[in-house]
Amino acid sequence: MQVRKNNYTVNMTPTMQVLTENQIEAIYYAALAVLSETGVRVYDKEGWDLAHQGGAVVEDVQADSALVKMPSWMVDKARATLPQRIRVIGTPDGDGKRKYNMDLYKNTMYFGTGSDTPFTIDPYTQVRRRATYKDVRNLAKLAEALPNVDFFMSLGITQDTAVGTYDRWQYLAMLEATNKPINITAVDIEGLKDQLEMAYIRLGGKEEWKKAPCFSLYNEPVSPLSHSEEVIQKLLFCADNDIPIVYTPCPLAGATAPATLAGLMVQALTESLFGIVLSQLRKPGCQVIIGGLMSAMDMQTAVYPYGSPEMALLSAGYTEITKWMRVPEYETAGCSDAKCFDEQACMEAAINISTAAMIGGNMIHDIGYIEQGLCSSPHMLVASDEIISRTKRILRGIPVNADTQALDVLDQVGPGGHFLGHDHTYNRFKTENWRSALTDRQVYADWETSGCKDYQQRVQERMVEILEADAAPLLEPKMYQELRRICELADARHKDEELDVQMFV
Amino acid sequence: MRTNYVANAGVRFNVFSQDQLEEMFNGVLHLLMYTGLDVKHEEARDILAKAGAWVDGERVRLPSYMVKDALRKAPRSFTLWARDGNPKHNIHIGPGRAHFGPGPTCTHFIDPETLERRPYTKADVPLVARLVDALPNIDFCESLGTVGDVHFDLGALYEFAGMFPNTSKPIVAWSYDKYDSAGIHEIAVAEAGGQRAFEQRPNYVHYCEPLSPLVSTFEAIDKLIFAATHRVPLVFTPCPIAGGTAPITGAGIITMGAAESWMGLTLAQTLQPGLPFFMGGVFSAMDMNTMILAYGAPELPLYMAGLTELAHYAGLPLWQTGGCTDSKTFDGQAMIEGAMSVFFSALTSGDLCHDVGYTESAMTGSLFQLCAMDEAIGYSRRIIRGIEVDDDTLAVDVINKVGPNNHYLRQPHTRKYYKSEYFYPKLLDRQDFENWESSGSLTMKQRTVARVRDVLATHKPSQVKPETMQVIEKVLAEAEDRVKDKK
Amino acid sequence: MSEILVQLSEAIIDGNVEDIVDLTEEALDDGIPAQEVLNKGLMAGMDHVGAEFKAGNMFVPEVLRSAKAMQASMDLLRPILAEAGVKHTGKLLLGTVKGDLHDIGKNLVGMMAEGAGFEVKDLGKDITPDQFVSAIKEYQPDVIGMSALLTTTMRVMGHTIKALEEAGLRDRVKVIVGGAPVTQEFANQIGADGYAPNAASAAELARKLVS
Amino acid sequence: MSKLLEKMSTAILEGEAEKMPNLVKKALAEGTSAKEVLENGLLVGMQEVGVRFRAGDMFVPEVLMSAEAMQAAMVVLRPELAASGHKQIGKVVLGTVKGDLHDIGKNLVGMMCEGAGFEVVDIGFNVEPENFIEAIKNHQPEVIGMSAMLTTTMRAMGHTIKAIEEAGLRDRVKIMVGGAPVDAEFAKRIGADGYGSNAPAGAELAQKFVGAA
Repeated sequence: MQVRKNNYTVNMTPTMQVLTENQIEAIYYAALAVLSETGVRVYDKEGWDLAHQGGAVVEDVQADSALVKMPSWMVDKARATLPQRIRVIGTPDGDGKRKYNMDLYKNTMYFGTGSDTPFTIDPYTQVRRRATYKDVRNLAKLAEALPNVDFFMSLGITQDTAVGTYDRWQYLAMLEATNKPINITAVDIEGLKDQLEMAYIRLGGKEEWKKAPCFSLYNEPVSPLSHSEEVIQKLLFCADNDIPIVYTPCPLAGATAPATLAGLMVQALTESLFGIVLSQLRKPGCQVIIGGLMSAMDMQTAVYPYGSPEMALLSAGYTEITKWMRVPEYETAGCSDAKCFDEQACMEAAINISTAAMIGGNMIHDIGYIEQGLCSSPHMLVASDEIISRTKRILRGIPVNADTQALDVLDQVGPGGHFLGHDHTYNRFKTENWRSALTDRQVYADWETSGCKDYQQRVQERMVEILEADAAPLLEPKMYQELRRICELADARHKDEELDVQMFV
Repeated sequence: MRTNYVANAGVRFNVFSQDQLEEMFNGVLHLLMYTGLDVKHEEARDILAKAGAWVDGERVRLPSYMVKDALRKAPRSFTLWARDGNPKHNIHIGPGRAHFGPGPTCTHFIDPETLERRPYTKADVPLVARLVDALPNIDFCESLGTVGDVHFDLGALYEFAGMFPNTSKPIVAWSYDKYDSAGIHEIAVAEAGGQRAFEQRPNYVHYCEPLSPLVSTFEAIDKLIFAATHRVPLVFTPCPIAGGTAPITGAGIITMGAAESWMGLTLAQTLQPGLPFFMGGVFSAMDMNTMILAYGAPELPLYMAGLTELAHYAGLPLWQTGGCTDSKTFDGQAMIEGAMSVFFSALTSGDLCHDVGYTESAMTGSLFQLCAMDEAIGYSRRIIRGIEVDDDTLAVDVINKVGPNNHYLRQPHTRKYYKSEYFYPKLLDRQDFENWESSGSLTMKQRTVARVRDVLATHKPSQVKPETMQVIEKVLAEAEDRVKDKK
Repeated sequence: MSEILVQLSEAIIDGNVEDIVDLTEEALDDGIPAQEVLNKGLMAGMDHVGAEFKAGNMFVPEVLRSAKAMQASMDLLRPILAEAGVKHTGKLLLGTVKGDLHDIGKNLVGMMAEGAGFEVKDLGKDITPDQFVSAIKEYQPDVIGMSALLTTTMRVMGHTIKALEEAGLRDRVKVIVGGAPVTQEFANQIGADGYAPNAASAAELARKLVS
Repeated sequence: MSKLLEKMSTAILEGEAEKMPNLVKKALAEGTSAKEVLENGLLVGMQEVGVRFRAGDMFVPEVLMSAEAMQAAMVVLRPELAASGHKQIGKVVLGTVKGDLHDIGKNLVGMMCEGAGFEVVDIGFNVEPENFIEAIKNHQPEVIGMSAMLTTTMRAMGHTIKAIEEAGLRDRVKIMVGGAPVDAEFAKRIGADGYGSNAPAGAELAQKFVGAA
């Protein structure tokens, strides 16, 4: 009796495909055409000089910018040195272990939050207001506790700190509450330097960073086809200092990108390819993650929708392109256009998390966003964690073998019997069947007895429970003081800038 | 000009590989041949025995050639027709097409006025049918409830009588027994213009449900025989519960449920070769604490997707499931569960996806859930249309024309595509915060309630022929007469 | 409390069917009265199981394991208890009504009730009103439990209660009903004594009705 | 109202820019005053556009086509209005502030303002405070609109207002601000005259400032 199958293919997970390889190639080569024939505008002289030295054509040089056209061979050359695998590992816990590992390459998948929303929903009053330091720390604490959140971004701008230096304070707030890998933002190059210094302190030195960085940097060129001075300077700094860069445009179909989804992907890819080439010119092997937030303008309200089906579809399609290129991908999901955490937020997140999980971007960000990315919601974060867990159950697929097909069990139980008492059930029910405390499955009478709580109320209770749970501080007082000092020094350097300090709260 | 080029028309999705499907298929044949089913209908056993089945008491085992023969006879593509000939309401069953509709037999209903949960009544049937008729992404009709305020034997008949004049979308008709079936058929045939006309353009589908594990009940088979002999397209849909009435594993429940369907298929094709036949139904897991069949579990979309692939591999259309929830109310859970199941259902192109609008694990029907799911279906349909890639959509020329740091709002290219490329929601709100606030800070629940009430107040479905109305009255009167002595 | 009784109740909680017979024998050999083995060992374990199940920490397959362990031990204890003249909590007669072939819920109620100390007689499924009537005459139960999973069959529970009345048996038994489409309201309507939304509360309800 | 004016407002609604110059010329030739053409023809159409857009019955590209039609009419009408001494609706200077390259929102406001009959001067993105001041001096606008998409750049709006004050120009213009992270409270804090939460709101605000709405 042969027990092992031969010449037999198994789907280990469900598979989803938006584009064929031919279609991916059509988009890729179109992007090469745009990069070499239309070019991109670069608002940084160091940037266009570097491109020029590397072989690019530089035209229409103005005081602040130049048009850069890159022949396709430059892309081929850059891709040869571009890392196909990037690791980001979180900060050490009490035992000095860095346990949250993101190993970004073709088929791995990690979920994380979005960043830098001006507003947040207060966890207790549930009213929308400007985000503060404490909010970021609270949201990081939630992320630390939620098992399906793998990395964190500052779900709010700390607007009770100085505007010119808030990035350091945000980073401090995050370090206070989570050891998970972080994708930081930086106000400017100075803010990036400060945060890198903080990371060195937190890790215990530059050598530890070299083993694996504990953060990546979010860096956003402006669509269509423009790369600002800040963005270029950050890119070059990251290349020099082994910081993984998320080089991610946010094109909007019909407004800042062609109206067609394929056209938008061509443009987005052109924008990212420029970043890839420039980074490899500066330092071969420089770690770049591409992707972005892509959606279509809502032509009725003129907003940038974060919960649209086009967003889900573009994210999925673009991920396939990056997988084909073997560049780590920065996808989008878990976000909504709803103005509060309501049924719409849940519906949009359910579908866009499903598509993201089925396609599998390496870093899937923007969990916890509502209101078109302008507001963060702790409820949305908690709910998304549960939705991710649901989709992971689906990702486990349906294994087919003698054991799972259970023909012998069926024969034993026979017509009219039941499987509840069978060993086959007893041994598997906890792994086969997904359950969650947030999802109610009581019969009506029991649900009534337990207070008729709806999902939003249960999410609220779970969120408060996590926030109020005792947790040992992640930072020793001395470490906290050291990190805080960098923030304060930054504030001191900026203290004369009017309107900058305490602008909002 | 491109050569040697393959494109996806829409998004592709697979749970099983071809090898796995072949193995699943053969597992079903094995089960039917060696374990078999109990068929609790003597006439059916005789028919099957004559056709080659091995009958041993109630147990019926089918040699594989019989099942394969039945599969070959059953059509993969056919049309379900709108009773009024409205081409927009016809359903073309075939590869790559997913259609959606409500489910039957909930005991309770969310009152559209008070929003309270209460028993389902006769007066609710036309409301469901009218909403179905109006919603753009709902394609067929079921009643979302069991009529509780008529004689207990006549619920199904009143359901059909209430739905038929209130929507011209094809109806999937549930019934208690073959007497109901006959009454329902008489109404449908009257509108079609005779049995022959009905056979050519069937305007409803008959629904039967065998019992898991592995039992073909008397009623299910009796109704199947009626449908087959009258050439009514048939849904034969078991409702196995993984870990309860089916093996706990996905491959096990699908194998068993398919065997239950194919017993019905074999009988139906023996009686009426070529009868349109949907295998089905609701495959999900038991919640091992509350013991409910979990209509919102992630196992449901997963198992249904696997089942769909098996059905299509075998060449049959599928009676899919989605848009349903275990939630007791219109909340985030209801949306997450409903949206995920319709999304996966759309991805797999399960041919008729039912139970849209179920809440409370199929105990309560909700127009609001139905209306919200209409939006989720539209949303999902946009995604599964995929991304078109050709020279015009790649837009290299347009990008070149616009160049860096400009915009596309005034481009003819934008004007050409902005309506067809994007989904425009009806319930999902995309205003900015200030506008949303000044328009009343409405949640999706409030907007959904408003939309349902608006549709119910304004939508007018096409009318049935006057003669049909007379037949409906006659059928109901005869039925009342039949049961008047039964308490 | 004796170590062995603790082990017995743990074996019940863990559903340890393999060891429970040995443990029961050991306890009896130690001279612990059968009544105490039942109450302080087995029932203590089942009480815990019931509570954990209700709290959502234990699951049906585990409860069934526990019930199976309980059964294995009871097979040993039952003759000794009968000899000692110890009375059961009560007798429970169960059946799924005519037309309905679903019986998982009912089976589970049976197992839970056994765990609660009832002697359970399960008539099976597709049971006519007449069959219920003659079974009551034969087994003299304290409680009868009826189950229906279909909206189409739940009305048969009403017919059965009517048949009990007509047979003059209604006062001799308490009637409880359950099943997915059944509600408290429906139970009142057909004149049942109680309704339970799930298996654990059905066993509890039965216990309440006989105490 | 004359048939011609009705045709004109319909043409605006339908976004038929190519028809507009002739329609306006014809109306003027028939003796309709420039003021009447503007108020009873063009603006009637644009008001309907606004109503339909807010109701979700018109889409951005359609609104922009209407705005283009309005512009095409204004090219012919503007000299006539000036000649008849009739006050034009007004002039708006728009810019995205220093450090910010995002200008799609600002562009939209511009197009909407043009649709409302304004003359729009767009001074682009990454605009220094000095350039705003220069634009006020050169173009003499009634309204200044500033946009910022980033939290880091929105403070530059405050700097710009300050610079305008210091240049002694603050009383000569109304200032409106907008952009994703901006809200009414912030607008008040930095001393702006108003805040528009989206492009149509921006255009409406500009109209309010000049007393045209």
